[in-house]
Amino acid sequence: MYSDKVMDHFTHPRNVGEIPEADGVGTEGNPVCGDIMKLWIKVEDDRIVDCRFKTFGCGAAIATSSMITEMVIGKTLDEAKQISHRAVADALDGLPPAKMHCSNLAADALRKAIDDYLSKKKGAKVKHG
Amino acid sequence: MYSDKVMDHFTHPRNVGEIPEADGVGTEGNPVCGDIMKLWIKVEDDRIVDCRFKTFGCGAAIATSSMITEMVIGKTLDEAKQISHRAVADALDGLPPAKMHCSNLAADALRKAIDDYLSKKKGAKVKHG
Amino acid sequence: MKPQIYLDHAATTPMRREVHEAMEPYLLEHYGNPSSIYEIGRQARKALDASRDAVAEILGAEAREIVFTSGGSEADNLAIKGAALAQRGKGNHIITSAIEHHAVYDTCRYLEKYGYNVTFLPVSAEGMVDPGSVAAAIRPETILVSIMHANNEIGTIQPIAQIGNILREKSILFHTDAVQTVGHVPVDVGELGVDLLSLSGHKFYGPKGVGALYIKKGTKIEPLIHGGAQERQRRAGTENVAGIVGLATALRLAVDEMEETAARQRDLRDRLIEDVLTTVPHTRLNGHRTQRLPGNVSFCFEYIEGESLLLNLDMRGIAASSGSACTSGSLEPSHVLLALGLPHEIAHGSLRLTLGRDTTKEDIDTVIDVLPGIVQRLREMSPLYDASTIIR
Amino acid sequence: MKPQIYLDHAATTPMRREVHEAMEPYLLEHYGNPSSIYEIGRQARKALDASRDAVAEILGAEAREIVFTSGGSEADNLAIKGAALAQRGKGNHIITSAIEHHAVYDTCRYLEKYGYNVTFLPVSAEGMVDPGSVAAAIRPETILVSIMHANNEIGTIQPIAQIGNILREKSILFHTDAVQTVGHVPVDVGELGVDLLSLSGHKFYGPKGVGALYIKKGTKIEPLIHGGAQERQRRAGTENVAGIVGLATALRLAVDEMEETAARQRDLRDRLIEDVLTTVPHTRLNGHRTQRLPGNVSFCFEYIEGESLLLNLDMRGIAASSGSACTSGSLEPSHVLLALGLPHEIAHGSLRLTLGRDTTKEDIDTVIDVLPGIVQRLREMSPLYDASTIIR
Ligand SMILES: Cc1ncc(COP(=O)(O)O)c(C=O)c1O
Ligand SMILES: Cc1ncc(COP(=O)(O)O)c(C=O)c1O
Repeated sequence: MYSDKVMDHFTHPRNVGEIPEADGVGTEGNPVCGDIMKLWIKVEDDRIVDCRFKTFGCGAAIATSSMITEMVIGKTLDEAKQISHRAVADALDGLPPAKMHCSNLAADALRKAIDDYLSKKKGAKVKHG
Repeated sequence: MYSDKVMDHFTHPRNVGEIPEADGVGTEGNPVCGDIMKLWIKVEDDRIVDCRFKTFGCGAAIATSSMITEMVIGKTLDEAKQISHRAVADALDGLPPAKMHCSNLAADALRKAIDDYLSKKKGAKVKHG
Repeated sequence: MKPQIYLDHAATTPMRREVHEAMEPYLLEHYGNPSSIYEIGRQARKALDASRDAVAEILGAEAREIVFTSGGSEADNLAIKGAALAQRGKGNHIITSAIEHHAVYDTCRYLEKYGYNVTFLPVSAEGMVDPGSVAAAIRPETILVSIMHANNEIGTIQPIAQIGNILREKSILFHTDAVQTVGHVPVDVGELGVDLLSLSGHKFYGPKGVGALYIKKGTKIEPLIHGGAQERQRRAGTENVAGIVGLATALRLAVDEMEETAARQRDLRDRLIEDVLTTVPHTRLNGHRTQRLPGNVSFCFEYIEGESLLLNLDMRGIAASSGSACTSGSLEPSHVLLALGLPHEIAHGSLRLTLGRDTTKEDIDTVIDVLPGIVQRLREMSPLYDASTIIR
Repeated sequence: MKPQIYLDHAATTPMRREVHEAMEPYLLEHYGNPSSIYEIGRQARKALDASRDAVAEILGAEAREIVFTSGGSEADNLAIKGAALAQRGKGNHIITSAIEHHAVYDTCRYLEKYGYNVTFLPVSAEGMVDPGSVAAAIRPETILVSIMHANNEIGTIQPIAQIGNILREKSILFHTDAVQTVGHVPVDVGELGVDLLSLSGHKFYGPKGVGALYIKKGTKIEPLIHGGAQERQRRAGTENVAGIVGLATALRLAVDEMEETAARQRDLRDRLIEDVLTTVPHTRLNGHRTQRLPGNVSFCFEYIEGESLLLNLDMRGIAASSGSACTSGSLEPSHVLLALGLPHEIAHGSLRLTLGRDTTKEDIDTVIDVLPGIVQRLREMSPLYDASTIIR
């Protein structure tokens, strides 16, 4: 059902956990649907230097979460924002059709984390400005 | 499906043929239903001394025809008339439920042959009387 | 005790050893439920997928257009009820023929009770449906046409592609019951121009109790069996994995050797037909002389009745049938033979001999040897015989 | 690769060798169509008759009250649609429960589209239907009650005989889906007081793709599959002879060893339940503590999701399921778990372990050994976990 890549990320998820003093946090999904993903980022010079996740969900949800953290670390915020749903699924050598929504969750959570970072930064600027 | 007795009478039917100068003839059934039975009797002193048949029909129709000729030869007309549908079937160790109507045909053809004989006799009497 | 000469391949066929071998692992080791996500379920799922691919490819279809069923009858019912119910909003008129298998015929009769109008098209004396009559029967409210590919009793092959052409531009669904043709003559859903096509495994040396329905993509159909999400929600129930594997294996084998088998059968068939027609007087061939299934021979012997003929043949080791095996429980003569215009008493005297891949020249010789005597003996017992020979 | 520990016997069971042996002759030598009158057809007919007698005797029924189908789903559909359509004149109200298998549940939903009104009775937190609620739901136009004998997900056994008593004097048909109980606990149609009862071969070590419906004599039912005259006109289609022989053989074997197997399974089941509940915090048992199938264990583990649990178990050689195998394709949590009153996120964390006749103490030990670690690991990955443990 799942590709070897999915199973690899599911079995050995990368970057599980929280970032205590994260610069941005994003949550996507809801427990009713059976998938929730929470993603923390650390940003330096507009570049994501660390990214961690916690996920409640199926194998695909865990694997896409893990995958996106790997894809995103080292990227600039602009590059990171451009990671599409499709790209996450492709990086995992595909997902079963019924599970495609899981790759949306991961990309959406990332976007929310970036937005969170940007709004905090703006808030900080405004305060200091 | 059929008892050994039915198959025996079907394979080696007794008394097949016509009686050229029969005292009575009876026909029952019709080709639309797929079963027609014709039965000839020879009567001496109110006793059936010979009985022959021709049948167009299924295995059960042929077997019941054969059976009834055996049952009837040597019987008085009164005895012969009392041969029931059930009795023919029983003498053959039973018939499949769907084939029970075939035993009716044989008994009914016999009754018609007897009636034919009786009405001819009456007619003869009337003529000569 | 095996009958020496089995000539009832249209009723059912002996399963091939290769088919049994292909099924066996799925009866025993790989017993998983294909809906399960663990390894043993995935094995079953893979076998299902591969079987679906194989059937689809052979029919010129896509895998997702194939729905596995419990046989030809279920496929026919699903096609007709499923299409009729799903099109309720569009119309209530169905066109079919007077010689369909009961699985189609009775289903249409049933729908009449629920407000559908059904036209049962007549056929020619050879059992042919005239494509023109299909065109003429179309009404604005026509939603479905169902014409069988080849008839199971008389073997006549219908001009399905021609009918398909007539229907192609119209928004009328076209179903064909191809239970007798799949695995025996080429069947390609595109060439036939059908939206729905039924087949059954045990008619081509596969297992009993498994069939399939081709449903062209985009075709709306209501399920017949509701429940689990199997078969893309079109047919619920834990899949008969071993049966499906058997069906696909049997179909592949049948198609691979189709040309050769069909040619051999046609030769034997034609010899049987000619020899019987010349040696047994008052005999008619049912069905079309050339547009017929390679293995089908169907006669009516006047003045005698079919069952007694069959019993006599069985005693000589020849297994055959009279009309459709499915209807042998009934007392009515076959609706197919009556639709050819045969009178009842002649229809009762029908004999169907259907050849298989193992049928030999010797088998046919034996039939030709034995049959005239049996017919003669029964005729001599028949009260219809004398009279008629005199009349003629 | 066989999973070392198969704990999904409610999804399907491995077929027994003895069953395969009983089937084999009917897959190969005795290939005749049971409707045929010649010897090889009669052999098949005899096997069919003997199988029907066996099934009938075990259920306390008469042979003619048994109709063979292609599985549990078809039996359920035939029972419900067949009874509903045949009673149209009498009324249009059906009573069922909120925890039926999809083959019943979806069929009832489907009938709603055709003018039937359906009451879906709620169940207790343990998944029990209250017989009083059945009595209370009866209306003058009620024609059918369908309550499953035991639930496939949570194992709760329903008070069918009590409901049967309530309905006994009324002219309301009573159907029970006994797919999970037949072959596992005693099932007698007379004691249960039912008119219709569904079963499926592959749930008791028989073949997939074959089932049966008990139809009490005198019960009017419209066929689901029209066509040939098989099964006394109640189910058309060439019979799956080998499958039917397999079903009957498997049922006989299951019933013969039922008492012993059930006792052994109950012990293992109770040990598994107790050990997991004590070693894994935030775990709930689904279903009734004692009125449950001998082999059924069903948990919800809070804060985690079922599929990832299953994948982890599969990697450790343990095959299990989350909710019904049939519904694993869907994203919605099981309607059965929701009907128990569980919130969605908890229903998502369900695990069903269903024991079989070969399940050993060692198997259960392994599960008890492995499961807590897997649950813990997934919880540590879950964003719901920390917060909630703090709240508690
Ligand atoms: C309670 C219940 N009813 C019906 C079914 C359907 O049976 P089948 O899969 O044989 O169609 C199942 C199993 O899937 C079941 O557990
Ligand atoms: C033309 C045709 N349609 C449908 C069927 C029904 O197929 P099955 O017996 O597999 O249900 C048959 C055979 O019995 C057939 O010959």
